[in-house]
Amino acid sequence: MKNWNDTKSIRKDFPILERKIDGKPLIYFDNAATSQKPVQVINALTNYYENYNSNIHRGLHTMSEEATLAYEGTREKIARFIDAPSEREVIFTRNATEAINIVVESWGKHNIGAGDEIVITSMEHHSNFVPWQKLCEDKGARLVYIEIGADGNLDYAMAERLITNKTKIVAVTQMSNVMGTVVDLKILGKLARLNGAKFLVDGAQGVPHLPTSVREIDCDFLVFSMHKMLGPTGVGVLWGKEELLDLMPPMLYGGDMISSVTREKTTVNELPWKFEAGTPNIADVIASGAAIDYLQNLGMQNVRAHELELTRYAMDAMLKLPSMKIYGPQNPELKGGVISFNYEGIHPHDMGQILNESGIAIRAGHHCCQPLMKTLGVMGTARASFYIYNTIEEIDFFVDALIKAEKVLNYVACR
Amino acid sequence: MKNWNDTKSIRKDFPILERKIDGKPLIYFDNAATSQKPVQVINALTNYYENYNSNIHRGLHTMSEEATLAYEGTREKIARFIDAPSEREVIFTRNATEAINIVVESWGKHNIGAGDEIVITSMEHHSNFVPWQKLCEDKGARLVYIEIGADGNLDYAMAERLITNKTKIVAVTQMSNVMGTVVDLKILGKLARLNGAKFLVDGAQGVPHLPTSVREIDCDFLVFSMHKMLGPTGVGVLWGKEELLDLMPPMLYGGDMISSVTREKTTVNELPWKFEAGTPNIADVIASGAAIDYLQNLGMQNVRAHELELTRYAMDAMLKLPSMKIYGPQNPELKGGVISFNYEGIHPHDMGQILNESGIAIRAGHHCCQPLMKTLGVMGTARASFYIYNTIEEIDFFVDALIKAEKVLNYVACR
Amino acid sequence: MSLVDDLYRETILDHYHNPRNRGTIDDATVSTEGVNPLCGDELRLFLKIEDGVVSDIKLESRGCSINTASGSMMSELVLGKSLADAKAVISEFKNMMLNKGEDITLSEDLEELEALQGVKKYPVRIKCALLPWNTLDEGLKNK
Amino acid sequence: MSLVDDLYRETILDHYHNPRNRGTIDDATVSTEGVNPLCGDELRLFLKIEDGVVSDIKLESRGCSINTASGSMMSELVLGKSLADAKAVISEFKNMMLNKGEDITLSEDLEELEALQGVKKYPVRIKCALLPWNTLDEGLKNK
Ligand SMILES: Cc1ncc(COP(=O)(O)O)c(C=O)c1O
Ligand SMILES: Cc1ncc(COP(=O)(O)O)c(C=O)c1O
Repeated sequence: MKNWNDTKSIRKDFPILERKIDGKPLIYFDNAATSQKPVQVINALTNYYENYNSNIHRGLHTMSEEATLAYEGTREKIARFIDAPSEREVIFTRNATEAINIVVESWGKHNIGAGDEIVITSMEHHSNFVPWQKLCEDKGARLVYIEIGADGNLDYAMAERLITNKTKIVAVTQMSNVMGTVVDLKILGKLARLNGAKFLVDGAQGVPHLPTSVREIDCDFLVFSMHKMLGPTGVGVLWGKEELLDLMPPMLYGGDMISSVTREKTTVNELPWKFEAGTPNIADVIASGAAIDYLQNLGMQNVRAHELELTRYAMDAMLKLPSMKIYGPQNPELKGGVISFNYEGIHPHDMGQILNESGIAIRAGHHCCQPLMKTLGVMGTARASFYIYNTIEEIDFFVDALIKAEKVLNYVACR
Repeated sequence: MKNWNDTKSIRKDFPILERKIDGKPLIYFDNAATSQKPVQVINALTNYYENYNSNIHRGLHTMSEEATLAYEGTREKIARFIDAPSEREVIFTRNATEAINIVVESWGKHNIGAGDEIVITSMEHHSNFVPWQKLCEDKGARLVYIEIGADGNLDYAMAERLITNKTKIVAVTQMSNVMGTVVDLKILGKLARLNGAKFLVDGAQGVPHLPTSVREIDCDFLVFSMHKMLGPTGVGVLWGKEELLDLMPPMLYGGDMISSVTREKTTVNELPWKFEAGTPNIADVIASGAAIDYLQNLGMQNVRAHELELTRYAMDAMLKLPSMKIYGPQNPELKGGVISFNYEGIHPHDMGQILNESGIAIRAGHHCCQPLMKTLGVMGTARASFYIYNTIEEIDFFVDALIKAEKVLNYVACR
Repeated sequence: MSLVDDLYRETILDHYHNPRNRGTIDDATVSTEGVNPLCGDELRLFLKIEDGVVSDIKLESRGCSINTASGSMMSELVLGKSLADAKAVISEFKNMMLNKGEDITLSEDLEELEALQGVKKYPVRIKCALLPWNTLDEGLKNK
Repeated sequence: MSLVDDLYRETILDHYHNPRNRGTIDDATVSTEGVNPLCGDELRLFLKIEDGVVSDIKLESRGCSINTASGSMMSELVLGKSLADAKAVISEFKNMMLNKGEDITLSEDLEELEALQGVKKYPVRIKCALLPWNTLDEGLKNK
């Protein structure tokens, strides 16, 4: 049950929300860049380092066994969280970016050739764009873009035309990190399936904010980053279908990813460890388990509902301001809690800087989506993005600060 | 000034040393696998998450600037710690293993061809073995091994014969993680230089325990892992000479490693960021700075002196036991604080398990060095490894426990 | 429970100190090798299968107490058994070792194997106990 | 000090709202483009160099206040200067912005630029202030 009191008690779990910026209470609206962490996650880290820090997998001593159990325990939690058939399909990486690179390197290099096509959207994050662009360059393949329609939504009619039997993989974001646009993965997945293409979902923005089931989506790969969903920095996830991962060679070689090594021949370990070379980020993977527990407890439906409420309220209030432009779908139902905007005459840099004076943290710039900026015809945008601990009151304060921003820049003119 | 009181006060900084294993005080002798963390490092983590957690590099708000400064500050600390000419040469990875893979992928693939030779030693960790073995397989190059002599030391006369103008790179460990053997890097470096080969040093064991200067060693690449030197899990370092790194293409593509992206063309960022794709492990990099400070404060000469004292004492006591075999150099001056041993008739697994009953954590097995195990003619060894917080008393206790181990296994026979 | 009760019981130590059916078979009909990737322990297994019966079995290894004892017990239990019976023993044992819940009671003739049940408290050692059985399983594949 | 004192001083806002030398030069002898990789801001710079003198300069950009003001001030200061003098101005300005220590006093004719010194408190914005200057530097390379 989600209600106003919940948000208050949620806020108590996040020590950073006590922070003051130049004496003003922090309003953290930069959640699409990274989320804040609850005390449960921070405690999981300190508890690990204070009580059972140890290298894993081959240790016979008590702490090593405890650490191994906790590390592999997070894998099981994540498998359940995304509704994966098996935890053997869950691979820990540094971030979503590395996860995509593994697919490009270990699947793409062996399955994409000259003349093949890779379909993405025009709103991909650089992480789901540059690796594919590079692969296309190397292989003589073609990168094909599903564009955004006039309504700010993805153009699904165009998707239907572009996804053909030349398409080898469709790689799309679950939610735009710039405009919040939620992509209808079922449509794209079906088109991919119909044309014999693989289907990769960049869940860096989607998994933290929307209920996500790989079985429902029916995708082949899903990637995401724990730091955007209450977890620590340094942990990403690559989920892939077992039969695909089984055929893929490792990207990195070294300790832990082997099952036997001689001067003559090395045999690769089984899934998921064959993709985890060297000492993993043990502590942060374990703490990621606490992040998953936290979200699981709240319920992802409730997370979504809370963010929708905030987004609707914020868009209404913002659009009352003269010369306010909000990019992407104008209907909050079609987007996550990410609002990219420009205020006529105020460059996003200045907007970000001035809001910071009021303790409000937003992001300004290209948001690692330069191709999308070009499509939108802007240099950059200002972006406010919400999460479970944000409140309506914070949005009121934010909208007031927007109005004040104009005054600062027109300082001279106004005197 | 290093004295007995110092170790006592050092121990106070490590909360985990209060841990009891089955009611017995923990004796942590598994430091070659991973080290424990002082409260200063743990506090750096919680301080980050409680006060300024934020994504870095492009943020205009206060916390983003604070996080960026702290993250880049660790880079400068590390550059100073290994005496690197510039912090632009310090690249953050997940671990030492990934760092070696970057060299293999971004340098090796473009500089090693059929008939070329790569020289390593027979005591390399899988992480400095398997990637080169794979590269040789792919390129038709040859992996050449400097063997261990009868004295347990590296055979430098053999090195002189093996490093020739066919050699493209010499890649060796600074210190064996099995036997503690310290490698004379100056000799090997000179041989590499003389033959126009590059020189990579695997400092995963060396950097945490020995004073290390890349300028003195005169190497081209140095890799190490922060988790073995008081830092958190999830941070490795690749140091390389700027002129080499500048020529190397990135291994991973995505956000943060680019300077501009269009549909037509992507331009790669400058050093060091071109090798750091996606959101880095911000918190752990920042906490790694606290680990470096801690070691810097102690002084690496003092760290080495303390470990030498422990190692000498332990070897003397252990060798008094009948049927005790210690592998590698018998002179403690020639090795780090790592003692691999076998006790006649007791398999290392059983040894590790039985010592654990006394609260003693050692490691047993092949230590990710299967080729070396073959050379030594064993299935595995038991390994005790020391660090700054270990004491002579712990070693006394350990030696007593060794004697008791035999009794457990001969239980029936002894009745 | 102590380590001695869990892991180093009399039965296990007896088999460890006096492993049965150690050695090689020159005219083996099947020979397989097994490796424990975690520790590198290797095992060579020789079988003579005549008229669908395991008429001889020998093991060569330098493993730990658990590995050695487990292999020794196994060799006694499958020697002379039909292939079908041998496979049944394997699956009963594996089931016991991989079952995460309560202790399991084995059929009467396999009672001795229950001594290995204590190993389950030490997850890393489970692989030691399983190595001979997995190797045998491999050897009997397609038989 | 407040944001207004550091960043949005009168001089800066004046140049921001009324940027000097905005536009393009059709018969430019030099034209270069600059990008701020952190935010994507782009800048096009046109120069007419005659007899070793910057006889015309125009900028086209849609940058932030700092970027725009910095470019506008720069254009005024180098217009009519010899190449050598223009380069001296560039290096004096860059030196001021990249110096991490105390505030720096500029030569008298560059005094106005000191208004940008407050930007140094906002590391990310330094690149905004530098973009026009780096672009000019690029344009004058080998000249
Ligand atoms: C000599 C040596 N090299 C490389 C490594 C690999 O380090 P990591 O697992 O942190 O990548 C280790 C760690 O076990 C080591 O001891
Ligand atoms: C849609 C999208 N994809 C990928 C990424 C990359 O995530 P990371 O930087 O954690 O690798 C991000 C994060 O900014 C994102 O928003």
